[in-house]
Amino acid sequence: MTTHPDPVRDTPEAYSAPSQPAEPSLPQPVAPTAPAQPAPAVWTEGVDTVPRADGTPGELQPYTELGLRDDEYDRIRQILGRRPTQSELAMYSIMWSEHCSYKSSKVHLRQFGEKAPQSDRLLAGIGENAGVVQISDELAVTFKVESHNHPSFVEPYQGAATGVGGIVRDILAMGARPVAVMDPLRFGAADHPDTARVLTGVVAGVGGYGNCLGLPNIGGELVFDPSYQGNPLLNALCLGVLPVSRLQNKAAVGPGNVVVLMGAKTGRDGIGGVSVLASATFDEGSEARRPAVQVGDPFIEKLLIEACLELYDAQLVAGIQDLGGAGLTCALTETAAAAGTGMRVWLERVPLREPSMDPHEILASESQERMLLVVEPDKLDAVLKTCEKWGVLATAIGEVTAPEPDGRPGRLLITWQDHLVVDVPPGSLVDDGPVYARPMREPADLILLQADRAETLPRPADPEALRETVLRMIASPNLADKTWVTEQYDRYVLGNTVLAQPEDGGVIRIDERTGLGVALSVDGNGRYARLDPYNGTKLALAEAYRNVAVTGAKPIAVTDCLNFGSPEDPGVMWQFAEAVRGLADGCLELGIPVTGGNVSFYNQTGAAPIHPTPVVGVLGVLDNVADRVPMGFVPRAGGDHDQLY
Amino acid sequence: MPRVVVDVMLKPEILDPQGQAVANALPRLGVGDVASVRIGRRIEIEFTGEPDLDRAREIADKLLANPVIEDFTVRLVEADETADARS
Amino acid sequence: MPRVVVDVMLKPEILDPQGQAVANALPRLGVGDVASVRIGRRIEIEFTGEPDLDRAREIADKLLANPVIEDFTVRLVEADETADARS
Amino acid sequence: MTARVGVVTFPGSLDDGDAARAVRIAGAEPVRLWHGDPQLHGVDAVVLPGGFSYGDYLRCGAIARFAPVMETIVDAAQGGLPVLGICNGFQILCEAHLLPGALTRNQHLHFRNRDQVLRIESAGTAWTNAFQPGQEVLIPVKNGEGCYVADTATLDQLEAEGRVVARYVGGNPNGSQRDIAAITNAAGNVVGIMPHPEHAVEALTGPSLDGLGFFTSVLKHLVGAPA
Ligand SMILES: Nc1ncnc2c1ncn2[C@@H]1O[C@H](COP(=O)(O)OP(=O)(O)O)[C@@H](O)[C@H]1O
Repeated sequence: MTTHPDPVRDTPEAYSAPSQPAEPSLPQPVAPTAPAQPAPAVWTEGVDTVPRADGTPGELQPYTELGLRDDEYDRIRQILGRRPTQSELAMYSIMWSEHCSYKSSKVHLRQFGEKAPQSDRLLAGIGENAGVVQISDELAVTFKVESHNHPSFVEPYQGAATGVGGIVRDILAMGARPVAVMDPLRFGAADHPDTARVLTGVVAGVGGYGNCLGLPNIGGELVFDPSYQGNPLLNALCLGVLPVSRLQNKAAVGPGNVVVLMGAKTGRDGIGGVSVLASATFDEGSEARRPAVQVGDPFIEKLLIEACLELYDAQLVAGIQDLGGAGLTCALTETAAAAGTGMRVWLERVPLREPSMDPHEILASESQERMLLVVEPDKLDAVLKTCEKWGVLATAIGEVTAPEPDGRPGRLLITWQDHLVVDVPPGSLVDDGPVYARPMREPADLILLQADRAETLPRPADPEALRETVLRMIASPNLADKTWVTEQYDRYVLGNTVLAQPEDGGVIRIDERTGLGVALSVDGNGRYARLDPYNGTKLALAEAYRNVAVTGAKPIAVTDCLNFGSPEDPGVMWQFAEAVRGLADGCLELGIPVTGGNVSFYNQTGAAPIHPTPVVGVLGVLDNVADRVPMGFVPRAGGDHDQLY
Repeated sequence: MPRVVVDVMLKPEILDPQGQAVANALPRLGVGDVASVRIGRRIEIEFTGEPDLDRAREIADKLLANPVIEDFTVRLVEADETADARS
Repeated sequence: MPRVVVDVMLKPEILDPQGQAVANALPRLGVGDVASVRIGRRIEIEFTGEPDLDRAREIADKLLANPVIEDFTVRLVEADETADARS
Repeated sequence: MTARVGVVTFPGSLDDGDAARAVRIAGAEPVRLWHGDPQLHGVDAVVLPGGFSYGDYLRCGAIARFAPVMETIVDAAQGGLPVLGICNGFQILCEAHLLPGALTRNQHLHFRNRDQVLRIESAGTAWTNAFQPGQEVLIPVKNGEGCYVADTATLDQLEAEGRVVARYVGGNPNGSQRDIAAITNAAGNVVGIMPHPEHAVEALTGPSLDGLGFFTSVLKHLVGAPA
């Protein structure tokens, strides 16, 4: 469906690695306090419309500040045959950001598909909101791990909370009821003052949101390492369950169908967040970016879940997509592009929290707890009624339109109070973003690091030294009891948690009748990956696989969250490429597919990247959870214990 | 003894789920004429000696308010406003 | 437009762990002259028409405060005190 | 006739399904009640489940108290209908003044989930008659605002009238006054409990089966009660 030549640059020399936009020279369009104005003053007089863009081809646009390169901007002009409007520019900058377009990672991630073993269980795979795996004739599960690293550093509680909220909506969008969460975490040194701020905030946020949604937390990781000091990692995994027949699709099918926005009102949350927070490194400028933080409302999300599930069961939904990092922009373009249809949207119909918002702000807003539905016109009333029952706002904001007569995909037309502000081919934002084969080079210090082998470390030679070593290990925060964290999470809610902390893998009962259930584990080892990203990633996979297998489950699917530094650093890019290769090879060897995941780049402080941290989640099936194998030996009543010597 | 009161409110553009939930509940109490409800924190600080506004401002900035999402005001209040005048 | 502000504080005899936690953290910030910290809620109500103190008192009594553990005060505040005067 | 036990779902209720399951395992028929429907549909008893009704914003249970179903429940409870409030349900019962006192923020300020030993202090209520007085049971706690407070006179009265139903043993998880985990009204038909008996009804998913006693108690109570 690509309507434009693939802009992949094969030769590294073909481009100079772009530097991330330095400190913007123009006022940054990210602070809600100073409403976003990524435009010269003339625009403030009114809305920048398509006709106006046609008539003012030479107008200066702040695309650099929005993270777009010269050639990317040129491509937008070429696609549109004119300069983009302010709204269109915002949309392209978001959709073509690293976070949304996977422009640096795409060429590598292809291996997951190419090397994936055949699986007839896979109902939805990479490219969907989350992979869906069939586990019985009637039932399927879906799971995915995602990052919310940068927001969790800026505002730990809300960053973590909305991280959980976001992954839960991905799972919900597949037609599943979310049934469990996990949270792999990385922090700086345990005794660093800022760790006290970030750790407590993140844990409270994960708990605050997950507990309030009623999702048991069945595992995670807690690792301290100075490499994460200025860039902690909050990865969140969600597991969902669905009847196979309830699988949902994001495609905005059926011209004439109604486009419904459901959930919270739209405010100035996180405007610019996606292009700035998720893709930029932290430096002195991060202070100014702070207001881009979103605030979550788990209560609304809980209602959203119940309302959506009721809509699915009543077969009222033709297509559905969650609103995530890129808000309406992403949801509108992805749903239309997936169906090849067009869309007509009346933007002033979007319920606003702040009436003064401009069209491009509405399109870029990252307000949480929203979903986009595509609904057949005669089902609209029933949809609105269900939403009302659950106290969830739902508003018809647009209509699906037909593809072009010649069979080409339709266009996305957005008006704002009768002014045409967007007229784009939706696929150009979703599928035709830039793709880079970035230069890669093994980090220069790797040889030295690898030469410094464990064998050269002094070994405890006498009981005293041994004692010393044991004490040091026991005192390590990375080996210490995790109860302080896990006690803040509800593990019992929903009544199906068979294994959770401190077990190696979590086990959830899926079907009360048959005992069918799944086991899950997430693991990663940044230090190992730093020394050898290829094998370090395989190790993470192997650990998660083992942790699932020892519960008695058969591992069947993989999800991953790849946390790395800047892709513009050839050393980081090499680590990334090696990690992907390792995971793809490992999955091939073990015979299980990667079903989905997430890439998080720009995890670094200044020029110093975090340890490459691929986090791997493995899911396994237990035909009967009663047969699960717990970590400890369970004493039998009557004292007739099995003994092991 | 006068005290220092620090009022911490979410910045106007930040979502206030608490206030929202209360506003939504009001019609059930038969209240229909409320346009908006915002909920924040009120912190009363008593000093051992003279109340110290600057000190209070510093505490508010560092500890009581989260500058990422909240604004605050600091003011002196006579003891009776805070304690006795409650209905 | 003036708003109604409802201040809700725990009754003096009820333990306030949050205030306690803040008070305990102060010495670490180098603040030694604070005798006590109490943390309550500040609720700003905007009416569609004229601000209605009686109505606000009723809402406070029924919903905003729990009389078992909390006291409240209700007062009118000019818009600029609540919004702009924040430091 | 199997007893019919209503389980209320408020927006934000989370443990409603678990409470219904516990009712079923105990041998009764769970009947789901909706917050917006004032009818009780002829149920013999009601469980107000755990969760975050209305997001638990403002104060836990403060908004749920005004749900249409609560008005009916308050009347019925005053007329003797057995009502069990678990966690958020306990908070709602206090806010609705069916039980004295209030539940406040945990003293340590964290949400805490752990398996907790309780001592049943009163086996005379509609929800605890299957236990022996003094019996210790293991049941999960999980709450952020589970610290029970009341003025001294109320606490003394609760003690004197035997209305402290359960106490925390081996560590108080939230700072509750006098280690109180559960209380009852004067008639013994309304019980509020902070820990979650509905999470201790299956060997596979709970730390014990001790929670079942609360649900079998009400069945015993209903059989014994005059029709
Ligand atoms: N952030 C977290 N959230 C939830 N559970 C966690 C978290 N961190 C650790 N855990 C859980 O605590 C237990 C112990 O963790 P850990 O010591 O890392 O296990 P192991 O060393 O066996 O891999 C495991 O069950 C793990 O899932």
